[in-house]
Amino acid sequence: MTPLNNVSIVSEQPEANVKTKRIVEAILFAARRPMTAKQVQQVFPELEQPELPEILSAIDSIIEDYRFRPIELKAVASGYRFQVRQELSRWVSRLFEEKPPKYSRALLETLAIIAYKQPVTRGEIEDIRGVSVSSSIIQTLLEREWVKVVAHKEVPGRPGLYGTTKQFLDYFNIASINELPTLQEIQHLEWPIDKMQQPTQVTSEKQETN
Amino acid sequence: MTPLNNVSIVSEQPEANVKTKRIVEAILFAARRPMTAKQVQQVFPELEQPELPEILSAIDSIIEDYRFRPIELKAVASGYRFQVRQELSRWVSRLFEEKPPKYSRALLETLAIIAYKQPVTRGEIEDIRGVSVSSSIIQTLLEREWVKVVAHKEVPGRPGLYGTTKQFLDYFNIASINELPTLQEIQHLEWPIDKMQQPTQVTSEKQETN
Amino acid sequence: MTAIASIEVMPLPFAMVNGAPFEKLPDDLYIPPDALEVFLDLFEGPLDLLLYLIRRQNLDIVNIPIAQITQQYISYIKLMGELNMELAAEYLVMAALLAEIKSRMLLPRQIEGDDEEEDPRATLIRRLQEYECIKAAAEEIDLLARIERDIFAIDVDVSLLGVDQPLPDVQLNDMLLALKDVFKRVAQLSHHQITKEALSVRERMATILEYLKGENNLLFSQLFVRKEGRHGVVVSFLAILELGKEGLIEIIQSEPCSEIRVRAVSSPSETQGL
Repeated sequence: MTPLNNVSIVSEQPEANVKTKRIVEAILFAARRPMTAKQVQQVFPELEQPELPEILSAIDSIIEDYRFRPIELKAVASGYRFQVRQELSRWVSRLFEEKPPKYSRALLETLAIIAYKQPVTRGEIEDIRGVSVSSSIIQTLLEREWVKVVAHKEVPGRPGLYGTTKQFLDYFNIASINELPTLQEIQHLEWPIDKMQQPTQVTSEKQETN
Repeated sequence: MTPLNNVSIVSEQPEANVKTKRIVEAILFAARRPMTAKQVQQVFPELEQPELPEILSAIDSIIEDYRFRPIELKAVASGYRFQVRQELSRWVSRLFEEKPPKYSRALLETLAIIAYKQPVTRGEIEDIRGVSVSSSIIQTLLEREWVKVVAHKEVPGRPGLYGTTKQFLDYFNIASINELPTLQEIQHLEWPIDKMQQPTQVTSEKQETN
Repeated sequence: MTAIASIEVMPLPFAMVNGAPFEKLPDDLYIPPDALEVFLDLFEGPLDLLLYLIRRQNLDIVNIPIAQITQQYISYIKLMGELNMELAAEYLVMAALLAEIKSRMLLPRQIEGDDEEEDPRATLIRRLQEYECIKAAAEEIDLLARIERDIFAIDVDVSLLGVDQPLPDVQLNDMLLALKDVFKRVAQLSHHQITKEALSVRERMATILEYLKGENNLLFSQLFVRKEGRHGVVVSFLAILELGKEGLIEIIQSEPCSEIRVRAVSSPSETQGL
């Protein structure tokens, strides 16, 4: 269907059978959660299951078909899901009475620490933020299934070590934690080195002893 | 607007603007219920609302676009709705053959609070739980027809007040909310032994692989 | 603009900073004096407050003038104290740490080899840097496109496929136990109180609100069901009183001895006016 599948000629993926593609598309539309290629494959009756490469090729072809439509088939952490394109959210959000939840800075900072420093204990989170972390923040993050206890630290009290989940990545529309900007990137963004060269800085140090 | 507006003299319907059509399609995909053309129109901000004929023309054009796809935009009694085509039901039905999913602890807590504190707003539920309640929980309870919005509280934002329904009573086989144990009685309940071993439900976690 | 407002509204004398009277909050930090929690909420803790002070003056974090920043920090938390804010212990601990660092800097340096422990300033700077980095990361996360706000799921109907989607089964007991857990949590949060009204009243409240939904108003007497007997009347009556107390309904009597009417606080017909 899409003529520009040069890629598929080179790659080993077999061109998906038209019927397979139709079924894959229907499954992805009907599922209310992201589906991996393997999960899609397993929806087919056992004797009719296409090979994984064929499923993947069908998925590629569907992604291509929807390239210019207002919805897209997107790969997030736990699989592929159809979703409305971001640029249309302004209109679509008006469908729903409820305002999307807002998250407090305290919650987002806690989440950021877990995302970047995982696995991390609550005590370590508190050290970094310099304040205690309220139980309701941890509870909210656990309940939203954005974080989970991945292990326990072998120190007295065996505190839980928190890590992020696939649901966290799904919710923030990314496929892997690597898609987050690195702390180095953030740091450089925030720490212009040339600050050091500003002459005003020098004077400030002299007041030290007053 | 659209160059071929002459056509509309013949067909009565103005050719839908490309942007309008994109928005209409996005709305119909995101809505969780059938939408009439008028309802679709009203999702647009007041000053940007296309005329009804333009919406209808967009809908026609979308129906046409999906003619060969495994889903269709169909007019049902209460409006237009995207559906998986009938002939694919054999495959899609297998999606739902898995054992029934489980509700989260958060959902059960929310339901219980609505039963005991009705009429109650979402904010009040959150105050009691000490944790925010996600929209999807409320949505699930509404869809299940266990709770409904009985009125709106006259405070800023006019939040909905939730109460339980007759279906709720029927499901739990009680004639009235009165038959629920009192809060004092609840204090003495114990989790059955087999539930103790799996304190938190690990739903959706099984699909982790791949 | 806000600065002017702040001078007018603020009744309290402010702290002294660097010997100068501290008469107004910085422009970008105006909060009404009584919104105490808001003030504390502005800062996520002592590190955040310190960072703010450093950034506001464009100071080089790697080389913070400890004495100056300590004074400002302490004047800020003094201000919080004057505003009767319950100061979190963390703020005071930081004040103590800053004071300690400051005093050490004033003391003559000890002989070299004795200097094994880390410069407390370096530790503080590292913490500040790490915190600022996390703060920025949190902002980045907040900007990511997310479900419910920027990304919307699609919903394609399958109900006509003749597919039975099994729904989760719930045991009444599971629900009650979940509620018990809520109370256990609540009990730990000390001052939260859950009133224990008769359930039937709460249910009746919901029912009455629903009756009133489509109606402009109803006769008081219409809200009672004869066959429910005395108990039913009491329940309805209590429910009406409770609804009135919570401001959810209005009880109207246009003239003495006329029939009492009840209506939802704002009937839909009124609010929908274009």
